[in-house]
Amino acid sequence: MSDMQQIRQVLEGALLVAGKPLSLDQLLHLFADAEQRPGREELKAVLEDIETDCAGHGYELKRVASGFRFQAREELAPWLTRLWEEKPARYSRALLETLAIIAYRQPITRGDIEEIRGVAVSSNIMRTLLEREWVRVVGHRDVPGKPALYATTRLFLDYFNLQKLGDLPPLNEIRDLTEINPELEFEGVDLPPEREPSEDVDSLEEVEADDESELSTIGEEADEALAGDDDSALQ
Amino acid sequence: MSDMQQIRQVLEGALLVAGKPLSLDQLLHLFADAEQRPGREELKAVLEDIETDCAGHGYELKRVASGFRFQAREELAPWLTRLWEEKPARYSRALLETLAIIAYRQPITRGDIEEIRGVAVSSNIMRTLLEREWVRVVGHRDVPGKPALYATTRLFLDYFNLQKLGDLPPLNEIRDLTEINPELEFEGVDLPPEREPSEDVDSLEEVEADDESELSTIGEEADEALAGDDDSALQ
Amino acid sequence: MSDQPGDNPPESGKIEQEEMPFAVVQGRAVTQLPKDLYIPPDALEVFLESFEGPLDLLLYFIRRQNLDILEIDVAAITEQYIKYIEAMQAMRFELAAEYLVMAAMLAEIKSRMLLPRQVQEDDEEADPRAQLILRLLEYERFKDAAEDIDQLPREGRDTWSAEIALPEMPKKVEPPEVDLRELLVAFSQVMHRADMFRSHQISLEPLSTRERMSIVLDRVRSGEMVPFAALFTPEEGRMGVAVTFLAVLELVRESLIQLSQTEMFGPIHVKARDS
Repeated sequence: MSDMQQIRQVLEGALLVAGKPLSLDQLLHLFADAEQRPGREELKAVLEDIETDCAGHGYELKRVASGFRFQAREELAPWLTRLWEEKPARYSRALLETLAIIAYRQPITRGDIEEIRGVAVSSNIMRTLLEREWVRVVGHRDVPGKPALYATTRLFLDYFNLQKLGDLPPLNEIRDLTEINPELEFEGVDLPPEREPSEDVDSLEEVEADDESELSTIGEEADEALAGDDDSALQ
Repeated sequence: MSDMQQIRQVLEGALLVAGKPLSLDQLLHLFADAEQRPGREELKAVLEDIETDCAGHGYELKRVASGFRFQAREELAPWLTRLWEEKPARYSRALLETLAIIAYRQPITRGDIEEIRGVAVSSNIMRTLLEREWVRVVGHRDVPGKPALYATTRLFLDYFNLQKLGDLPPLNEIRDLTEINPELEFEGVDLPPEREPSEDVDSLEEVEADDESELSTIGEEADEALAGDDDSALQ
Repeated sequence: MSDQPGDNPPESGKIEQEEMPFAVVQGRAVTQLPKDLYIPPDALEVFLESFEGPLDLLLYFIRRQNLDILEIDVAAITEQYIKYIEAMQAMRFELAAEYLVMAAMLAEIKSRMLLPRQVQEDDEEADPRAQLILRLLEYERFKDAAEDIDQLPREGRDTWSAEIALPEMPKKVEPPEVDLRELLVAFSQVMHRADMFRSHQISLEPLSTRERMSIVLDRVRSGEMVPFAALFTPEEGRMGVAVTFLAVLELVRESLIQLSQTEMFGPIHVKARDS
């Protein structure tokens, strides 16, 4: 390996893993050995070489205020953004209850909702519902503090495939839901209590045999953890 | 830009910015558009291309348990290590021995580990291994006290640049004792629960990453890892 | 390998010859810790801490004699081990229990060796030496494996993952999906809960009225006066008109809107209340 090639490899490696821009001085500092250390001009030439070679690749060498760094190409943003795409989280029970109360009791103030739920309604929940445009403020009640009156929107009806609010099941039917709830078991309604992985595994053999389901359990837990995080963020 | 070239750029960009291994599924997921999405085989071919092109550069495309990642070449470590003020963590012999026993004998209880090492395993060591997510509890043995059974994780394999447990250096063979030292009465001696090392590792491969369906399995598992953002602890 | 280890007293020349010297002083090999030499307790502690337990210490003794584990003279090793333990105790050094257990076990092995050999009546009773050797062998495998693992290229020591900068990217968050049934269950549960905490039932107006209330409120939201008649849609028919009327009455009752009429039989106007 020629000296030049080695210098080039060191620079490439360093710029890829540093996680921050590296200045010329920092790059020179990589070569502790005085003999091996390239001159500034030599270093710049190698960097130019590296830059040229980026053509046609998914990354480029950028010069920023504090030095040089590799950066993924701007044009790739639409794809790369998917790496961090969060799985749609779940709404909290509190949010769903709030939404349901608004749907059935609109127009309604936050105080009214709190009275029915028996607990405070967080501002985050209201903000989430307003941002999602499922709920809007339709007026203010003429009492001290002029509390906002909330109602559901057209988008709310559209999202739930309803023509009008009257298509929502009447209250007496809803009340029955409480009794039949255990049978419904739809996803996302009642999170199962978190299960310790394979707590029921007793012997070695079973552990190995069970490991497939083990992995999926772990996965689910991770999902739940994620969902939980987002939930709290939403609240 | 041809389709192939675009796919290649997207993969390069994604693998470089992710900061952790990406599974095939995660890479496929970058292409939302069904039309644009490459097939698995196509994807693998592009990855191979990328790998080939790393020759002579300061980085390589490495396949580890949770997927693919770009990493700086190992030979560059003497230079790159200067990027960080802190020396890389050194692990005590006690920790490494415990880790080795778990890796080769999993799933295993703390009592079993102590039996082999002849000395108590400190809680600190187990905590460190669990916190680093190199080891996890996969079950409990059905004996009084229900001791936890420990096994290694994919993160452990990733950390040590391994794809599967089978890539671990083989355990030294235990020699045929009776032949070498017939004088000693080995008969009736309680042999340690000896499973053939190779057999051991085989079954464990299945546990960690079934290599038959390797790519897909690894992909799914890595997705879970992504969801849980397991890597964050290591960074 | 001697089968009669008891013949060799601890200080016998045989053992000394086999031992590797601790040090060479003025050309003479020193094989025993000089009794009059003061060893700082710290140094001993460091020495002990460099062993990962009694098995590790035994392996050290075996290695020091360049012996294969299978060739060891258990009795000789026992002597060394017990001498070591005694030295430690003489230094009033606190020994981990495992070291003492091992000492006891070794002592037991040695005493058994001293007894005349008997035909083994009980087949299940194992040769304790064999047991020990097996444990040593097993431990040594993992001791080696630990060293092997330590040699593996390690993330953050030998290799580093690439992590380059991102271009400007818009952050997009997918909102959660909700199933209507989830909403209904949530409502049923909250109503159920409300029932339990209340003596009176929450009476619900027919939904159509509540919905119409929202619509009317929305119409008058801008604060301007809306003609009363404009709130009605004759095409809806009698029912629709009745619902709107009920909604207006309810809104008035709840002080949400104001009705005003400037003159007798003049047009009625609706206005949001003070907002």
